[in-house]
Amino acid sequence: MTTDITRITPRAPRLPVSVLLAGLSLGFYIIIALSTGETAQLSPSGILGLFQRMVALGLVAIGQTFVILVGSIDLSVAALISAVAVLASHVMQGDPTMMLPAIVLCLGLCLMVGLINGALVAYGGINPLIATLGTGLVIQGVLAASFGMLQGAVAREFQVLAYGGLLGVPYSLVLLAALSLAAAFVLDRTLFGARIYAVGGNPDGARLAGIRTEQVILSAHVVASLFAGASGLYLAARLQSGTPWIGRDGIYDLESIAVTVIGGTILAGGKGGVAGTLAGVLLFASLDAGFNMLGIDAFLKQVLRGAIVIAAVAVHAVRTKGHVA
Amino acid sequence: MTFRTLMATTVALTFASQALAQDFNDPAEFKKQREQLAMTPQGPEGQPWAQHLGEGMVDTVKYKKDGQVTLCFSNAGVFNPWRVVGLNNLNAEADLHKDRLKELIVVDAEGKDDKQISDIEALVSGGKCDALIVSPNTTAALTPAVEAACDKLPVIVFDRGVNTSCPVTYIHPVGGYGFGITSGEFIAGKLKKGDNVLALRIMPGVDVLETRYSAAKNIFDEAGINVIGSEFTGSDRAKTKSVVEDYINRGVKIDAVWMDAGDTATAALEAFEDAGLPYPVISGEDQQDFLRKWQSDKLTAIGPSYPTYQWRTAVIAALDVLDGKQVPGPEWVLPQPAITQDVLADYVDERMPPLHYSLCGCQDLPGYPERWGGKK
Amino acid sequence: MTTAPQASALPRRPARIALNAGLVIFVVLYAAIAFIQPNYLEPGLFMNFLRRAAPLVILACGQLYVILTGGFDLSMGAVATLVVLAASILINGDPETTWAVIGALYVMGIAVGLVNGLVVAFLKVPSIIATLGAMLSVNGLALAWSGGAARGDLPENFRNLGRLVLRDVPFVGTLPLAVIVLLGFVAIAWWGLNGTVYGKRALVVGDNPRAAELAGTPVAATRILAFVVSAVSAVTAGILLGGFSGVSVNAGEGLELQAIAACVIGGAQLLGGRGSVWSAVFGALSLFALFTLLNLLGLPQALRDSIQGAILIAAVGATVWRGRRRA
Amino acid sequence: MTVEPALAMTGIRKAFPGVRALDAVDFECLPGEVHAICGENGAGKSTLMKILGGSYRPDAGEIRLAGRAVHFTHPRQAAEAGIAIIHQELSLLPHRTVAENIFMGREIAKRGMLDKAAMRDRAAGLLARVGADVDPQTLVSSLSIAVQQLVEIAKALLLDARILVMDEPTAALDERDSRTLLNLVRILRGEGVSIVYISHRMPEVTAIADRITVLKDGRRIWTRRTGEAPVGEIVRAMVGRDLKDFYPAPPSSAPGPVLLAVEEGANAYMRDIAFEVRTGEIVGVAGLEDSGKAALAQALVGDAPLTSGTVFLRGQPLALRTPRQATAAGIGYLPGDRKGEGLALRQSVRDNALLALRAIAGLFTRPEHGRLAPDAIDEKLRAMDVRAADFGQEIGTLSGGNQQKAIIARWLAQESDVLVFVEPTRGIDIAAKAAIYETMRRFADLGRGIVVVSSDMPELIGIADRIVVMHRGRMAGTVPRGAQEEDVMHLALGTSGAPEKEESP
Repeated sequence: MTTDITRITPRAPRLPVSVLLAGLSLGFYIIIALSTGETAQLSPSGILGLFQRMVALGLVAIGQTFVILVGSIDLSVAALISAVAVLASHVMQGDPTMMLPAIVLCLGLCLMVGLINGALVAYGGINPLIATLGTGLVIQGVLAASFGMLQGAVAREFQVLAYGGLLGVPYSLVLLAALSLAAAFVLDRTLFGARIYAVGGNPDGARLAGIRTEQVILSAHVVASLFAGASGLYLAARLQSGTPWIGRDGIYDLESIAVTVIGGTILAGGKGGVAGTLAGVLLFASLDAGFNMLGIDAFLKQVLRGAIVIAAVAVHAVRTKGHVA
Repeated sequence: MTFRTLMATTVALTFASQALAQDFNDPAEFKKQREQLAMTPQGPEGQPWAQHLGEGMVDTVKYKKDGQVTLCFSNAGVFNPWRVVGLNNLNAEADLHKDRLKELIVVDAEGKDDKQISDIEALVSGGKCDALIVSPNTTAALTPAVEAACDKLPVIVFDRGVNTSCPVTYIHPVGGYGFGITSGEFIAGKLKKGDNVLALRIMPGVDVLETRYSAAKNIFDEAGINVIGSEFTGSDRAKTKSVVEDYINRGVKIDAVWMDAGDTATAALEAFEDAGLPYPVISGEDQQDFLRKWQSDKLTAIGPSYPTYQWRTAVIAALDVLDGKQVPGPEWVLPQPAITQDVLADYVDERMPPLHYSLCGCQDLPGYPERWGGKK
Repeated sequence: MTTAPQASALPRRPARIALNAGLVIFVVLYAAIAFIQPNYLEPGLFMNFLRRAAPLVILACGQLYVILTGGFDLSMGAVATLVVLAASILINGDPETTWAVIGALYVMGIAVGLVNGLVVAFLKVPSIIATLGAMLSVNGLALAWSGGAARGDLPENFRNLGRLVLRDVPFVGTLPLAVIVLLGFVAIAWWGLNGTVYGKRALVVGDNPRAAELAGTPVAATRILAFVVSAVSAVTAGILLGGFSGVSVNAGEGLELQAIAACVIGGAQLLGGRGSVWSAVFGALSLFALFTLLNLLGLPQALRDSIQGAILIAAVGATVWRGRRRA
Repeated sequence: MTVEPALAMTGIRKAFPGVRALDAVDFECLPGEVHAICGENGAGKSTLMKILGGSYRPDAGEIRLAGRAVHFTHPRQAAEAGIAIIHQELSLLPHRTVAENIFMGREIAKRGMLDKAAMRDRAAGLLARVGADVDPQTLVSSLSIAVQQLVEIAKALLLDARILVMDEPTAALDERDSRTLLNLVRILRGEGVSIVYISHRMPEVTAIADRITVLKDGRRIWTRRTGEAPVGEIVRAMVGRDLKDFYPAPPSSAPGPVLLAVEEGANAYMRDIAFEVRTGEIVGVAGLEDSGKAALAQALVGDAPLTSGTVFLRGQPLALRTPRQATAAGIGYLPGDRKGEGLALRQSVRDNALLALRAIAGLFTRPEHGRLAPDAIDEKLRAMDVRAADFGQEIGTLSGGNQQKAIIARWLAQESDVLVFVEPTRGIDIAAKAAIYETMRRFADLGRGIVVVSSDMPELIGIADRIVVMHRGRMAGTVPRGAQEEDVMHLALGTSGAPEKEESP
């Protein structure tokens, strides 16, 4: 909303937010580990453990990045994660032959939720906060009501996703890395990515440029839901069986938004990317691990985390010209 | 659109559902716990946290370790008052063993399974721990992490179990059926056939709570007592009170209130007070506020418990294991007493905060009562 | 639109439409309640309904101030929790201290509101993030202070604010003290928006902060004040909640989203520029009537969430649809 | 006619609820022709172009491109058919690069994969063609408005559009940049592109157009060759009457004492500012896009305050750090970007007019009493001749001219002594323009001081008693009433022969 016509902007080359944030997070982690004498946490397995803390939130947050970039938001991811985890464990019932059908069914559910969210936002014109809060509540309710009939556990073989690894690197990290790279590639190098930035940056302009903005918004919502689904599947593998509360207890909705914004993606859309988001996720993981090493009491931890969320966003938001609400 | 959402989701979720529901109504387990309630515990008199039911013991010589040791505790979280009291018990018990204990490392998973798994992995790979105590957030989820930890060091699990026998021992009181049996039988004994009972529960789908309800429900059904409603309160006092008010407003006579946890029992009773009705028969738990109200308003009540002293037992067990002593196992079943009219006066302690759990077994621990938020 | 004079011939009164939307939904829902259980038409039960809805209505009024200026306040539930816990710890059963402590609670609330406002106005952190951070921090603070469980007791005089019911009152029969507090708060909230220039400033700030600023409006102060009012409403609601049912660590859980939903159902527009006190009041009453109705219908608890979600979407969808038809 | 028109629209009708926006309008454009459309706001120009661009569907009528009938349901189809529209409001992505903007919606891609190198190269070529000296990798947010406009045109050229619609392309441009743009239009015409040119600036229209079509109230009045359409005729057709005295008569008396003065003013955008406005005086401020003329306006209203120097109001030093202080001191601002900075579009006409009064009033002032009463403000609105069915209706539904008048009423109500206008008539039709000039004059004659910052040179020359010309952040000189455009341009371009000591501000 800045329109000072004569603005002359001197642009000093700055480190990207993502690099800075990732550096700070790792620095924090290393300093805490050294100062508390927990040097074992700096061993490869300690560091892998740190990264492992990123997987669940990281997957959701990548999807959240897509919707925020396109100028929308998704509050239904937490409920969807629970739904997917429950559905996966229910369909598998420990039977490895049901792995594929379960995955397909889960992703089908995500596809449907994404389409509904996207349709409500893009075609229904409903404020995305309300639309996705609503669908989230619907999913949560149906899930809790039918959970009695939806017990089950994933197949042992499926848990390899969360516990197995290749040359010491967990598959889950490989998955996160691969999906991150894929997401970054999509945003940076593909037509779809370019359209997302266009629609988020200037919806009217994008429409006039011939972009079918509704389709792009819809697709972004589908991507977000699918990533939430990936996170749900990962959690199902890690937790063996899903409960209707894992998404809510993990606060994946608000936390995924927080890390995305911390990573420099602006809520208005059109600016940001996956790298920043992952750096934000790394910050949260480092805080978790660091606070553990420091033995900070759970409640105080929450106080600090709240303050850090604000501070981390303030660092780049404070330069914003104009108004923010 | 939204109607379709709902329908579609329901359909998708129930699709392929062969209704293989997890069974919270296991007659064998019900029977076993009923027997355990009647057993005489073994072990030191007057110290229920050190007692056990049944015979089994496990040998722990291979874990013996001399000198000062470090205990690590992966806590599911402190998201309710029960766990707050319990954590205080655990810390206080650790303080009793300063000569043997170098350090007690506590990490809190904030109620997140995923975080607790990472926490356990980090504790194990950190290499500082001589023994690991785990209070799992959920049973199935923590199983692989606990299994992995068992390979490296002795593990003691309490409260919720894990689906593996690898821990040295699993400490728990009699259990959910026991809780439901105690409270259900008391209410059934006070009511006539055809009387109404309102069941107030915290949330659905949680194993330790579902079993309490199923046990009580069985007993009510047997006794011909109507369960006029089973409502979830989310441990929220305002919601509890509102739910009860709604039932009162419907004009149905409520003869008894059964609760699967007592933390909002006084809120439920207030609804009767505000409506100018006599108190119903009620089953609560061992919280101070409930006990005080029971005492002052002469309620017909019972306080079954899921004792918090098991948090003490975890530390005792861990140190015994590192001493190479035999410990009860593979399950260490603690007695699960209930507070009845006869013993009520022994448990009321005006110094303690309202949601203090009286069966904490903590009166003799260092720092009592301030450590538990009580007044001197 | 190219032809302004003709188009302008259509009268447009968005404020009145908003009022009607909330009121109509409420009347319909309450009628449904009364149909299922006719004694809800008695003054006593209606008063009881109002008493229980009071915290949500008050929160919605506070939230509305922030919504008008274009923001959100996610911290109000945490503030309510803090209030309940702090009251029990500070008063600790001593009725003498009640009023002094209530004063202190308002000071605490105002401090939280100020911090929220300052962070949004000067650090330029979007309010959804700023108040999310505040929510975490305040909740953590409340729990850390109380040790994670209720401590201390609330004396009778504090409890009365949410619990006492005056009997034998002319016309209405019974009159809960909480309803008097509710009416007082709504009156003040109405006065703030309609009896001072603040309301119009808030609307303009929500609509176009830049234009407001260039015309001399103190934009930052308007924003900050909105967060303060919101926090004050949270304190008031917290006091009533504590009074109604006593101390608990989850007294305020989830109330922030309910308050936002209430405003939206009542016709206030998210991101600012549109809405009135009546959107908040009737939106909140509608939402609460919905909860009550679902309770009476005896639906599985869990499905009530679903229906709430569906209604939320439908309410906003209806507004959008109406807007499109007009355009 | 022997040549097949590149574009032929016949019998186009379009109605909105309660409004007949277009009534059987015919329009055509030959290859290599610049065809201007003139008309007041609300005449139907934008609707016609939105139909051409595929944003609206016509109720009746036919569109033929080079003889082939087309039906568009989405802007994309129009674009694919070779129609490019450069909109009045820029549709760029500030956080993306120039290349990414040029290719927005038509990225070069193979199976969904972008070919960034190819896009960079082509972007560079297009930028060179429109005469913009920028790296395709630059972020758009760092470009000036003028360059952004060129990027918009490059976007249009990308399509190899056969029909190019330019809607007020020079609205945000200063004289120099406008000339560059007009040259570009001529080049494109030479390449056989059909150009539909919409502008309120008559000199521009007559200079560039081959033919002119006038629309009024949704109907076509006439289409003529430019040579057969003198400006007076065009204006009469647009307005429906003669507009002889387009600019008000100069004041009869000399200006009074100094009202507002700046001494040694400087900030990041300008320096050495010595500026004054007297009572009864209209001071114009001219300059190129980045000359600091807008910064001067922003400084006068406290939006981008001076970092050094002093401001005096009636001889008293004045703290002027925020717009609020300016409002309180009686300095009113009418920003050039009305929608972005001037109006709260979802509030009523009345609320917008009351904005300043309410902003300055004490917090506990009762609204709807005294000066804040609806009657009081309605009177001011009527005095300004704001046309609305009901002052309670949303201001977003009014025309630009009425919106601008409502903003003037805002400052009238606040009893401001100094009014700072920026681009006061941008996007406002001719009749409303005249009314606004008239108001400015009347205000000045009532003893107020007016500052007008504008890129519209004839406007400044017509209305101002004195024009201050800015160049590179300094005041390059002042020209009196009656000066020629050339005099101003020389100062603005720094070619007036006046010694210039420093290279850059």
